Amino acid sequence: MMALILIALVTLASAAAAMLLRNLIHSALLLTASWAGLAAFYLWAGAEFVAFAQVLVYVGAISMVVLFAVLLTRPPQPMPVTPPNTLGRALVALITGGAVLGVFIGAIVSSPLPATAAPAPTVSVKQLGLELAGRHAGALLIVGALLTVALLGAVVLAATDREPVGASLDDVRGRPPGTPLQKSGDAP
Amino acid sequence: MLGSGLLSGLAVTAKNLVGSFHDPARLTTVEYPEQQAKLPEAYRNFPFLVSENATDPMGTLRCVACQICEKECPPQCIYIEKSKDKKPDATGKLQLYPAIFDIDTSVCMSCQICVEVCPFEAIKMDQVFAIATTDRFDALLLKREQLAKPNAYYHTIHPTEAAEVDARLATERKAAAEKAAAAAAAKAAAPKPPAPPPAA
Amino acid sequence: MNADSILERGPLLVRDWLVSFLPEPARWLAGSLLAITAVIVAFASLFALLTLIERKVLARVQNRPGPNRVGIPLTKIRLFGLGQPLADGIKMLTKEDIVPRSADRVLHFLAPVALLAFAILTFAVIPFGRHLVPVELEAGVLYFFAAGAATELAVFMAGWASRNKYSLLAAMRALAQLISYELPLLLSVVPVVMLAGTLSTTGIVERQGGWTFGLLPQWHVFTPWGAAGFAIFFVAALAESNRSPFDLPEAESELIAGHLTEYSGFKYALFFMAEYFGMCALCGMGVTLFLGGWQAPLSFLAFIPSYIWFGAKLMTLLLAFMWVRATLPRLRIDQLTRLAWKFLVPLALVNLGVAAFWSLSADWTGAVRLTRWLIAAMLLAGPFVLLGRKLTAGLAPRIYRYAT
Amino acid sequence: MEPLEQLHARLLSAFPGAEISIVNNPGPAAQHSLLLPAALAREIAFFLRDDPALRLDYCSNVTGIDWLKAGHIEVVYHLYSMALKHGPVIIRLRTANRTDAVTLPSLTPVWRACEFQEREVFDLYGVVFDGHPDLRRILMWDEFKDHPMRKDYIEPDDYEWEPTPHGAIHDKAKAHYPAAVTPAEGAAKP
Amino acid sequence: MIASDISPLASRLSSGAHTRAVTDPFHGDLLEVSMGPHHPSTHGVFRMQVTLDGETIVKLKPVFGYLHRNHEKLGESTSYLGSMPYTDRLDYLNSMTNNWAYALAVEQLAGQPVPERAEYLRVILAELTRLLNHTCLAGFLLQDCGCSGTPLMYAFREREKILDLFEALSGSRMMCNFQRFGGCRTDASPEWLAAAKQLTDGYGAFLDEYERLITGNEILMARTQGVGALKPDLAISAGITGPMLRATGVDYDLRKVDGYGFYPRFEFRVPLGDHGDTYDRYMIRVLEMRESIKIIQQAFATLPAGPVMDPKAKLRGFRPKPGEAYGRIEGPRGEIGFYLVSDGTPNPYRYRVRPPSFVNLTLLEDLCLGHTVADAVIILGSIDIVLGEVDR
Repeated sequence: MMALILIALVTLASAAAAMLLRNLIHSALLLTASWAGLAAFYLWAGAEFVAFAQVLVYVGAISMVVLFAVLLTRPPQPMPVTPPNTLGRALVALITGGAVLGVFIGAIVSSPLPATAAPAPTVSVKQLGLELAGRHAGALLIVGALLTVALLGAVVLAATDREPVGASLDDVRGRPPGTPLQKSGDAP
Repeated sequence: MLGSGLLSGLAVTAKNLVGSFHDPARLTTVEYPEQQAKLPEAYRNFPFLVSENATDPMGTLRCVACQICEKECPPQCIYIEKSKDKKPDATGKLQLYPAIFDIDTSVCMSCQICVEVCPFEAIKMDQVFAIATTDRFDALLLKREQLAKPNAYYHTIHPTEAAEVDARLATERKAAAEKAAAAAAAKAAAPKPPAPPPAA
Repeated sequence: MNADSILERGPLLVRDWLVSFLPEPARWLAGSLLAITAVIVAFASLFALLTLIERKVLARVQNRPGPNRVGIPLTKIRLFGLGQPLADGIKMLTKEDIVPRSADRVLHFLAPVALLAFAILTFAVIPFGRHLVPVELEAGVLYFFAAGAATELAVFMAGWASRNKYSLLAAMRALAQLISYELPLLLSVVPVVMLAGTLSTTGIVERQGGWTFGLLPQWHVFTPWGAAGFAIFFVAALAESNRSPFDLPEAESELIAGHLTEYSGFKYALFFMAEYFGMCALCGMGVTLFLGGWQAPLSFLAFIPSYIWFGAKLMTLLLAFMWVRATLPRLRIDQLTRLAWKFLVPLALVNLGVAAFWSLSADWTGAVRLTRWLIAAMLLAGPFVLLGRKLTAGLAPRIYRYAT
Repeated sequence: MEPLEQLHARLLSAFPGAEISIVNNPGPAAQHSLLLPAALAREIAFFLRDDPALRLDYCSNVTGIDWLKAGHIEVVYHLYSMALKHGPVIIRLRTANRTDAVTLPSLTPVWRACEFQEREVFDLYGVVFDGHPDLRRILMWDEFKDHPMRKDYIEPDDYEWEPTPHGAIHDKAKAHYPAAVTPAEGAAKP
Repeated sequence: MIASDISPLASRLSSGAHTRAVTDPFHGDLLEVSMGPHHPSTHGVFRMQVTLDGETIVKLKPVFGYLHRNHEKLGESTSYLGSMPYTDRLDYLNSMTNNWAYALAVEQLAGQPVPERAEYLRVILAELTRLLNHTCLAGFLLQDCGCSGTPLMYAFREREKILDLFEALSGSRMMCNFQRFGGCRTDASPEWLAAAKQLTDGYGAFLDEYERLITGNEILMARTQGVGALKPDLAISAGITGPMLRATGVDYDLRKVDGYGFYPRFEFRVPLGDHGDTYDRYMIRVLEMRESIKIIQQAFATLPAGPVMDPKAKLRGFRPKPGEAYGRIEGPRGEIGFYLVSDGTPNPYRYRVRPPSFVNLTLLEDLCLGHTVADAVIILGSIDIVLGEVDR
C-alpha cells in the first residue's frame, strides 16, 4: 500500500507542477515525469509489458514530440487580457470544477472495490502478443496511424507559421545591394 | 560491394595494430628522457666561440672582434666591443680580442650565417637544445665566458667539420709561418749589405 | 555440461551465504542490493579499464605505445599505464565544475544524472551467466529498449540547459541521430524475438544452446537473418552510443564539444561514464541476442564457467567498437540520417521477411537445408546491393588523366 | 609571345591617344614593363585578357612600390597566360602623388586574383582602388591608421622591452624604458 | 563599360541552389558563428565569420592577419643574404622550396649562374618537400573528416623520415636556410644520398598502404565528392595555382611551363582532375607524390659531380645592379614568387612575396556557399593554406 501512495503522490505532484510552472521546457519535462509515474502504476499492478511499453512510447518518443513542438512553435501573440469581472468567471469555474469532481466521486463510490487487491491475472506476454496481433490488430494499426498523423501535423503546423520576411541576399552579405562582383570569364 | 573500402581500411589499421608489437617500423616512438635519438652531425643550435685549448678559454679565443658577424646577423642579436689592448693569437701575431661578446639567445634563430661569414673560424654552431632558464631576459643573454668552448669540444660535436677546419687552419698557419720566416730572413739579410748608418 | 559445477553457482552461493545472516523479510532486499552493487562495481571498473584500453588500442594502431607513464608516485614503477584511469579519475574529481551563469541550473545538473541513471537501468536484464541475471523479467528485451529510449531526453536537457549556440545546435543533431537510429536498432531485434519465441533474455540465450555436428554453435549470428540482423544492430549501436563514424554531436572539428561544451569536472566524467555504460549495455545485449550470450562456442569447452564466455564476447565486441573508431572518418548529419532511413530500416524490414521465411522452412531436412540457406542469403543480398547502389549513387573512386 | 615593342605598338594602335610607354629594366633579368595611363587601365586590361594572340588570363602578382624620391606609388601587375602558356607581361600603374591623389582603377573586375592583393596594396600602401568590390584592410586590423610599407612610415613607440644588447632596437627600448637598466647595459657603456 | 551582370555568388544562389528567401537577420533565424582564430581545424590563426541558416552557410567572411609580421618591410631593412633564413618562416612546412624560390629570384636579379650539381640537388630537395607537404595535407584533410588521428599519425611517421634527411643535410628539420645565391650551402654526402634513395624507394609502398586505408573509403567519398566543386575558368580568373588548379582540369604546372631547374630533363606526368572538388584535390596530390618519387629517382641516377656553389658567387657585400626581377617556382601549394627591385645597395629596395595560399583563399567563400559547416572545414583543409605564408 505504501508504494501505491508514494507513486500516486509523485505522479500528481509532477502533473500539477507541469501545469503551474511558467518555464515551458520545465513543464514539458515534468509532464514526462508524470508519464513515468503512470508506468510505475502499471509496474505496481504487475503488468510489466504495459509498463515497459508505456515508458518506451511515452517517455522515449512522445516527450520528444512535445519538446520539439515547444522548440519549433513561435510564442503566440500575447493573450488578450480578459475584463476583470472575477465574480462571474469564478462562479463558472466553480460549477464546472464541481461537476467534474461529482462525476469522479460517483465513479469511485459506485465501483465495487473488493476488500483485498484481486490477484493479478497471470497473462503471459505470449498470450498478450497473440491477442494484440489477433483480434485487436486493427485497433493497434489505427492507433499507430493516428500517432504518426498527429506527429506530422505538429511539424507542418510548426513549419508554416514562420512566414519569411522578404530580404534580399545582398543585405545579409553586408555589401551595398547592386554593386556587381565581376563574373569571371564574361566578355565585356 | 558496399563497405569494401571500409573493410580494406580496417584491414590496414589491424595490420598496424599487430605490427606495432613485433615490427620496429610500426612503433616509432622514442620515449625522450630515457631513450635519446642520436643527433645528426650537421645539427645546429645556438653558436659558441671556439678557443684553442680548454685550460685558458678566455686567453686563446680565436675571435679577433672584427664584428663581421655582428653586421651580417639578420636579427642583430650579437653585440661585440673590441678590447683596447692586443694579445698574441695562435700564430703569435698580435690581435684584438672581444672585451664583450654577448649573444641574445632569445632572439637568435640559429640560422648559422655568422659561422659562414666568419673569416677566422672563430664561431661555430653548438648542438645544445635543453637550455631552459627561469629568467626571461638576462639568463638568455649569454656572455663571452658562457659562449667560449674549447676546440676539443668542437671535435666531439662536429668531428668531420672540425677536422677540415683544423686542416685548413694548419695549412694557413704553416703558410703564414713560412711567409713570416721568409720575411724575417729577408729582413735579416737586407740590412747586411748597406752600411749600418752611423750611430747617431 | 555440468550446469551446476561449483564455479557456475559460485556467485549465487556467496550471495545466499551473505544474505543468510539477515532476518527473512530483508533477505530479498539484501539479495537484490548485492546484485546491484556487484553490477555497478563490475561495470564501473570495466569503464575505468575501457578508457585505458581504448587509448592503448588507438595508440597501437597509430604506431605509438599509448599511456604508460602513470605509476606509483615518487617511485620508478610504471604499472604499464594501469595508473592512467586512476589519474584521470582524480583529475576529473578535482577539476573545477564551472556552470555558466545563464545556464538553467536544475536541468544542467539533472542531465548527466538522468543519462547515467538510464544507462545503469539497462544492465538489469542482461544475463551475465547461466544463473547470473540481475532481474529475471518476462519482457526483458522490451525493458532494455524502454530504459535506453530515455537517453534522448537527457541529451536534450544537456543541450538546452547550457544556453550555448554550439550545444543547442549539437543537441539537435544528437537527437536527430538518436531518434533515426532507434528504429533500425529495434527492427534488427524483432527477428530474434520472433524466432526465439520469447521476450525474456534468458530464454533467448537458452535457445541458442547446442551445437550442430558438435562444432558449429547454434548462435543466431550463424543464420543468414541473424548475420544481417547483427550487422544492422552493430551499426545502430555505434550510432546510439555516439561512437566513431557517428560521433557527430561532439565532432571536435566543427562544434567544439557538442552538447558537452559547458560541462566540466565530474559532470563531464559522468557523461563519459554514461557513454561507456551505454556502449557496454548495447554490446551486452548484442552478445545476448546474436552471439549466444554465455553459451560456449564449442561443446568440449563448456566446462569453462558461463560468465567467462560472456565477458570474452563482450570484450571482443568492445574492441571492435574501438577498432572502428580508430579507422573510419565521420559522416555528415544528412548522410547519417539518410543511411538510417534509406538503408538500414528497409534492410531490417527485409530481414524480418527473411526471418519469417526461415522459421516457416524450419522443418526442411537433408540436402534441402542448404538451399534454405541459399534462398535466405539471396533474399538478403538482393536488397543489400540495390539499396547500396542507391545510397552511394555517383560516388566511386575516379580514374585520373594526365596532361600530355 | 610577341616581343614587348610589338605589343606596345599594337596597344598604341588599339588605344589611340593613350600615352603607354615601355619602362626599361636595366638589370640582367631584362623583364621590361609597360606603363599604362590610369584612366584607360581597365580597358587595356580587358584587351590584354581577351586578345586572341595574348589571352593573358592569369594575373599572378600585384605589387605596390613606394617611389619616395619620384613622389608616386606604383602598382605592378605580372600577367601570364595559362591558355597559351607564355611569359610575363608586366604592366605598371602610377598614382599622381603620394598624399591625396592616390586612386587607381581596380583590375579585380578583369582578374578575380587581384581582389585580395589589391586590398593588401590598399592596406599597406594606401592606394585606393575604385571599382573594387570589397575594399577593406586585409592584414592590419581595421582601426589601424597608417600604411606601414611606405618608406616614410614612422614606427609606433608602443615598444615591449627587448634585451637585445645593441643597435637601434636597443636605443629605442632604452629610450622607452629609461629606468630599466640591465647588467648588459650597465657593462656596455655606449 | 563595367560589366553589369550580377556576381557569380548571387547568380549561383538565386538559381535554385538556395531559393528560400532569407528572413530578416535581426529576427534571429540566421546564426552568426565565428570559427577561429583559435579553432581546432583552421590550420593556424585563421578566422571564418560564418552566417548560418540552419546548417547551410549563407555568408562566409575569411579574416586573417593575426600572424602578420610584415616580412616584406623586414626584407627591405636586411641584406639579401639576411632575408634567406626569414624565407624559411614564410611557409614554415616547406622551407626548401621557399629558399629555392628566393634564390632563383635573386639569381635572375643579379644574373648569377648556378652549377649543375646544385640545380640537381635543388630539384631533389624540392621534390622531397612536395612529398612532405602532400603527405601532411592528406593527414590533415582526413583528420578534419573525423578519423581520430590515425591517417595523420601515419603521415607524420613518414614526414619525420624526410625531416631527418633535411636535418642531416642542412642542420635543422624545418628551418633549413640551405640555398645560397649561386648554389647550395653544403654538398650532399654519399651516405646522405644513399639514405635519401632508400627512403624514396620505400615511399611507394607507404602510398599504397595509405590509399588502401582511405581512397576507396565510402564515407570519405561521400564526405568529399561533389563538395566545393570549382570550375576551371573561375579558378584561372581567381589566380588559383598548384594542385587546386590542376584538380579543375587546367594543365598549368610551372615545372613544365617555365622549365626552370633542369625539370625538362626529367620525365614525369602532371595529373589533372575533372570535377575540381575536394576529392579531386586530395587525389591529385597523392598522384603528384608518385610523380615526385619518379623525379627524385631519375635525379639520383643522373646526379653530376662538380661544385655545389658557383666559385665566383660572393657571400658578403652582394650588390646586384639596379633593376628588378620576378622569379617563381612550383611550390607544393602553388606558385610561390619573389619580386625584387634592386637599387644597387646591399638591401633590396622592394622585396615582395607572392604566396600561393594567400591567393588560393580568394574563392573560399564561393566554394563554401550552400554547404554545411562540416563541409566548410573540409574545403578549407583541401585548399591547403599555411598562415605563415598567408599573413607574411
